[in-house]
Amino acid sequence: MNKKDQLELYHQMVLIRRVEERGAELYQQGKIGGFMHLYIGQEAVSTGLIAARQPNDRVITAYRDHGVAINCGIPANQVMAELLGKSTGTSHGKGGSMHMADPGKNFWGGHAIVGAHLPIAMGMALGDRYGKRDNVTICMFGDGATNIGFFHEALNMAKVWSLPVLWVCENNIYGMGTSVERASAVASIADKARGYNMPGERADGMDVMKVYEAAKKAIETVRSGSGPYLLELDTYRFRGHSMGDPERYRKQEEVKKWEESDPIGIYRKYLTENKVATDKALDETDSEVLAEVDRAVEFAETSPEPPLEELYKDVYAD
Amino acid sequence: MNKKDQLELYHQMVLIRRVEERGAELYQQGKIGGFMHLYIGQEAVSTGLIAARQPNDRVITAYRDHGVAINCGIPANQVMAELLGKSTGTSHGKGGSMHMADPGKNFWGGHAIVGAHLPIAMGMALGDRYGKRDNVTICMFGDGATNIGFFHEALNMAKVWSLPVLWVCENNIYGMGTSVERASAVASIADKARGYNMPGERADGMDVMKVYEAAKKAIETVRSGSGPYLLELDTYRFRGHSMGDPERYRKQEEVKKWEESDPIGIYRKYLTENKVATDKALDETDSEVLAEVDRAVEFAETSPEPPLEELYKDVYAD
Amino acid sequence: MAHITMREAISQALWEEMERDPSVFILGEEVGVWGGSYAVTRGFYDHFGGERVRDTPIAEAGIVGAAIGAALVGERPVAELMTINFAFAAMDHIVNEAAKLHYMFAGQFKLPLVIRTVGGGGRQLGATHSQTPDAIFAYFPGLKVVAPGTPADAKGLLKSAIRSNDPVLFIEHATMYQVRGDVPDGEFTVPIGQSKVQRAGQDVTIVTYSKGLEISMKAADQLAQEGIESEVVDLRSLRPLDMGPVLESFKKTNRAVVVEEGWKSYGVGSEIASRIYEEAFDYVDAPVKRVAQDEVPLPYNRTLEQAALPQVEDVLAAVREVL
Amino acid sequence: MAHITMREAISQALWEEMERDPSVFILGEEVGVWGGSYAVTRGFYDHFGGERVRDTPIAEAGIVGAAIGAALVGERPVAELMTINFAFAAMDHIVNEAAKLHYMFAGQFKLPLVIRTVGGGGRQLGATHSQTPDAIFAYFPGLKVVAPGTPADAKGLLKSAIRSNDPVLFIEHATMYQVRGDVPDGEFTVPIGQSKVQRAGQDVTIVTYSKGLEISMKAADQLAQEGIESEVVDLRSLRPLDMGPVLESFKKTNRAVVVEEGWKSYGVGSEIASRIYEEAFDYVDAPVKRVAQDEVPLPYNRTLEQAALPQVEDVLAAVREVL
Ligand SMILES: Cc1ncc(C[n+]2csc(CCOP(=O)(O)OP(=O)(O)O)c2C)c(N)n1
Ligand SMILES: Cc1ncc(C[n+]2csc(CCOP(=O)(O)OP(=O)(O)O)c2C)c(N)n1
Ligand SMILES: [Mg+2]
Ligand SMILES: [Mg+2]
Repeated sequence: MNKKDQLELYHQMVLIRRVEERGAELYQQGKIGGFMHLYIGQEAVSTGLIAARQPNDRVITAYRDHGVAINCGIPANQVMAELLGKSTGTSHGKGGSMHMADPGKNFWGGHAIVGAHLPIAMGMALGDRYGKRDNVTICMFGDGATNIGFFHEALNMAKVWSLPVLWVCENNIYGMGTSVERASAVASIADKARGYNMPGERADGMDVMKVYEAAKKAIETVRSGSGPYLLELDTYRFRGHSMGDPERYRKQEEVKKWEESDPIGIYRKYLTENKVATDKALDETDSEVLAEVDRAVEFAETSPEPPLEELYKDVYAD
Repeated sequence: MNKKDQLELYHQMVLIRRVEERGAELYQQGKIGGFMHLYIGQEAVSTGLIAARQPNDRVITAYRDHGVAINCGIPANQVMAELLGKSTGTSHGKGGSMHMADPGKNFWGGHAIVGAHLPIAMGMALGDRYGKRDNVTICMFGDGATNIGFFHEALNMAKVWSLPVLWVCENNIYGMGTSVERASAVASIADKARGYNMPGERADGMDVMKVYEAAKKAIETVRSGSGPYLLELDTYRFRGHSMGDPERYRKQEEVKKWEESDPIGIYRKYLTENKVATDKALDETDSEVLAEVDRAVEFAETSPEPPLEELYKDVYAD
Repeated sequence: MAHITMREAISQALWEEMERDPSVFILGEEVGVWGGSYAVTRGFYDHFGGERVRDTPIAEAGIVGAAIGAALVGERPVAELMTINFAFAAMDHIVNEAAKLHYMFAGQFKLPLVIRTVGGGGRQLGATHSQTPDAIFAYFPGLKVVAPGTPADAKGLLKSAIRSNDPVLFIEHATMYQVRGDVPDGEFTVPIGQSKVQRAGQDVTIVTYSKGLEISMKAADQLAQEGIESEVVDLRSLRPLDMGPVLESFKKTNRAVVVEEGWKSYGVGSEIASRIYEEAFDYVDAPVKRVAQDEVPLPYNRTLEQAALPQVEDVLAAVREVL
Repeated sequence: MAHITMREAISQALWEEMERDPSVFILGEEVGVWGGSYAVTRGFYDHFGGERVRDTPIAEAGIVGAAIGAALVGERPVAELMTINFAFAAMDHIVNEAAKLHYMFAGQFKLPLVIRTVGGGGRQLGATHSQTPDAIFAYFPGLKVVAPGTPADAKGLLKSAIRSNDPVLFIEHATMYQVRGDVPDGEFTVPIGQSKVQRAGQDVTIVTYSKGLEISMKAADQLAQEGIESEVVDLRSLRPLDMGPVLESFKKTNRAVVVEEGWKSYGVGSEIASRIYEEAFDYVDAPVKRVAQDEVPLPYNRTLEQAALPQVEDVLAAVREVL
């Protein structure tokens, strides 16, 4: 990856972090409602993953979708506007935090029913194969989602039909407050690939470059026509499951320990050590991002509420 | 196993065969309605399996349940009466072919929604463990049932909670008309156990003694407290999926080939070769069974229809 | 115009749409090699091949999810759920995904998909396999629910469903595949969301759909012999629900009976009756009667099952009550 | 008698039943260590331990299936489905298994299980997380569906549900956990299947339940200031449905408004209205009005969401219309 692209990844990661930090504040101020699941701590996963896709590759994920939206190229303005429920948001304020999307950027949402988007992702790959399009569908989901039946049906069918899907599990150790070992029969999600006779790989999800490499390999393997592939990325969310999580299920020491491998810190170190950028240059990016986020908040706050007609619009396409 | 018990197994297998042959005739005559799935060809599976259980072990299966009902000790009379929808049937004529049961004999049905009884079996084991009862739940299902989400949720939870369940897959190669290789990502169902980190064994389901041995080992392993266990038994149904199956999906040669390993023929050979019984003795059993089936049909035909009150009975327990 | 069965009419619609539009494909359990468990797609696999007539594993959520995904990327899948009883295993994908994605993302996603399924009792299949829960699917905005009562409507409505850009649940009835009727050859569509008067009359309005139509028409014939002329209105679509022809008829007859095969409480009859009172209150001369299934799980025994299902006699009795 | 919240009342019922009967245990997502996503089981895990307050994987069909199985072998499981929107992922087990096993096997199986879940909109959770589909569950014979509107009823009905030998779907409302009311201490049960007059009046009958009760009581207060006395009848159970108090009230007021949070078509109001006409036709002075949710998937935006949900003003308007 060239320097420019590497710096762009840094920009994206910091942007995700700051957008969500501001989002958290706005939530506390009551300007954002509903459920909001922060991606803070997991930025390297979608950033490295999506950097490895071709523009025609489709991305679909769960409700923890702000980062994915930004990595797919949705402007912070639209993300922030959707969080505030404004008509300028990705979903005109009708979707909210959990339901951002932009098919034009090949980002297919933002889905809030755990695991339900896996069969849909499988179907997207089936449709593309049927329509003779040679793109790959990248489906992201959490560790907890691998225990629901939807996961099983989707992975089995994807393999039986040898569909071009990359299954990406973000293993952040918990499904809400239930740890992987308390919810899953196998400790490593990648091992579940065995039951579907598909490759199952595991990589460090806190190091964006490692994610990128693992994703590149996986995506190209899938594109080559060898069928579906399961990639597990080890990561951790620094914040609660969603806003207002009492966090009784984990110790602060554990959080502290993981915060030492902050994906932004790791990447920044990588960039400076490899002379891709100076601290000064990265500091500049940081402040540019702050300004970008200020503009996004400004944009969102001043954007109009959706008109009442919007309530009755788009129930049906015809 | 002593001679007496071995002969009893022969008796059960022949009884299942003849009960179903007569059932098929009565179906043609319009005396039996709905769906009827014959077990003919698979008799060795439930016969050997259930012979290996303790009386307090629970058995639950799918709609292909006549054989299982008989092996669990339900008299041919009641089975035939249920097929004819009579008040003397196991379910007073309200369940029919697919819904026979007798909790008193630890036979928990007869379930017609593919795979739906797997989570229920898991729950029975959970309940027994919770109630400090040391029995094992034996859950039978077909190869096709392993592709539905229910299978995944049940096996995962059974392992996470280390429940005493023996999962028994009757692999008769087809789910209706769809072969295992066209429906399952893995060729051997036993391999699916890997995704749940549970033992997965495979045995010959046409040889009742082999089934018995495999089942004994499996049931005792489960009883020993080591958690769930998946046992795959290779078998074949000689008849269609249910009455009136056009059978476009398989060649008659394939059926012929399998008929050469008729479980009753194999067992009869075993019994005579090992001097457990003479052909003459077995012929006597055969004719006793014919008489038993005649009595069952007589019983069923002369039994009363359920009264109209039965229609409104048992919607609720209180 | 050919006189064909409901099964032939449905097959014809599928076949013609697949010939017309290459983005249309079928997927479901036993739709291919087997030819469809109700033989609706017999011959399709040989003609269109396995990619367009795709046999699936037994995984209802997977099937509907696959259809949703394929529709999102521009194809026009027609998923078959062997029976509506198995649709419960795909409930989330039908009511939470298919019915909501277009709205929730402000119209960015289109879901041109059809879920063909088969409902109904009367075949001694027992409680889990004999349901007619059409009303509970019609409950969800975002989903279109269609249930034809004649071969012509089956063909015309299925073609419209396949061409629609919205998710459509197309409910056939297990005991009506042999029903015959005149069906226009080739291009012929019936718009979704339009009720239709299937028999004209001025004494009483019978509102019904699907299997209920068969029963109602028989009842109407018998009543005619007694000089009672029933107007039979076939809803055809449960969502969108077209009350126009129902109200028009009711304002003429001032009496109505609603006939459905499903359970009475929280059913179609409840909705129709409520609307009639709301929208034609001044025309009401007698309470609207609901003819429906007894509220018990359907038993296997034929006599009991038939006793629980609505029969022609029940319609006759209801009509006599409202007159 | 203590003045406590709905949340406390529900916790109290669970706690007391678990202390009373060792066969009662809880299972569900986040019911243990987390303390319940709506904090209803906070403190239970420490007191009763992980075997009696069992955290599960995210697998709704597995959870309900587990409860059915445990009930079959004699225990009394109380399964929690985090929200009713996720019940669709367990639909088959709720309506095809739990609701039918007792009947289909002629009473050989008993299913003493409770499925506690949480419904309702108004929290900006978006279309898939804000539904009130109570009516579609009430559609199924064999299942009991309860949805309390006061803390006292919540406690009394939950205790009855846990002691019942039938499967009970117990629906709480996400925005009512803070509602306070007087609740008898200790042993106190409310029979399932009995509607109750929550406010006496003679001018109009407001039939409602759950969240609708809150709205209706507020409306009744305002109407009282204008001298209009509303009688508010709380259904409390949707199946079995007790029309007695509704009809009694209606025969006195001759006017009714049904208030529910769910969608209007094929909803609870349709059933209640139809029954009123069927069973009290001669007492009808005006069409029964249905106040319910606009028929759109609920949007995230607060203003739009509130516009779609039934409000006190809607009840006031409906009452004025029927008077
Ligand atoms: C079918 C379903 N069940 C339960 C929930 C509630 N829920 C939302 S997120 C979540 C945890 C998911 O954990 P995981 O898949 O690991 O994703 P993460 O939140 O860790 O990113 C649960 C239980 C839901 N949304 N859908
Ligand atoms: C959820 C569900 N989907 C579809 C069906 C229809 N169906 C009944 S049996 C069957 C095939 C099952 O095959 P398998 O599990 O291998 O059992 P076998 O019939 O071979 O014994 C199907 C698809 C059903 N009963 N339930
Ligand atoms: Mg997680
Ligand atoms: Mg099979």
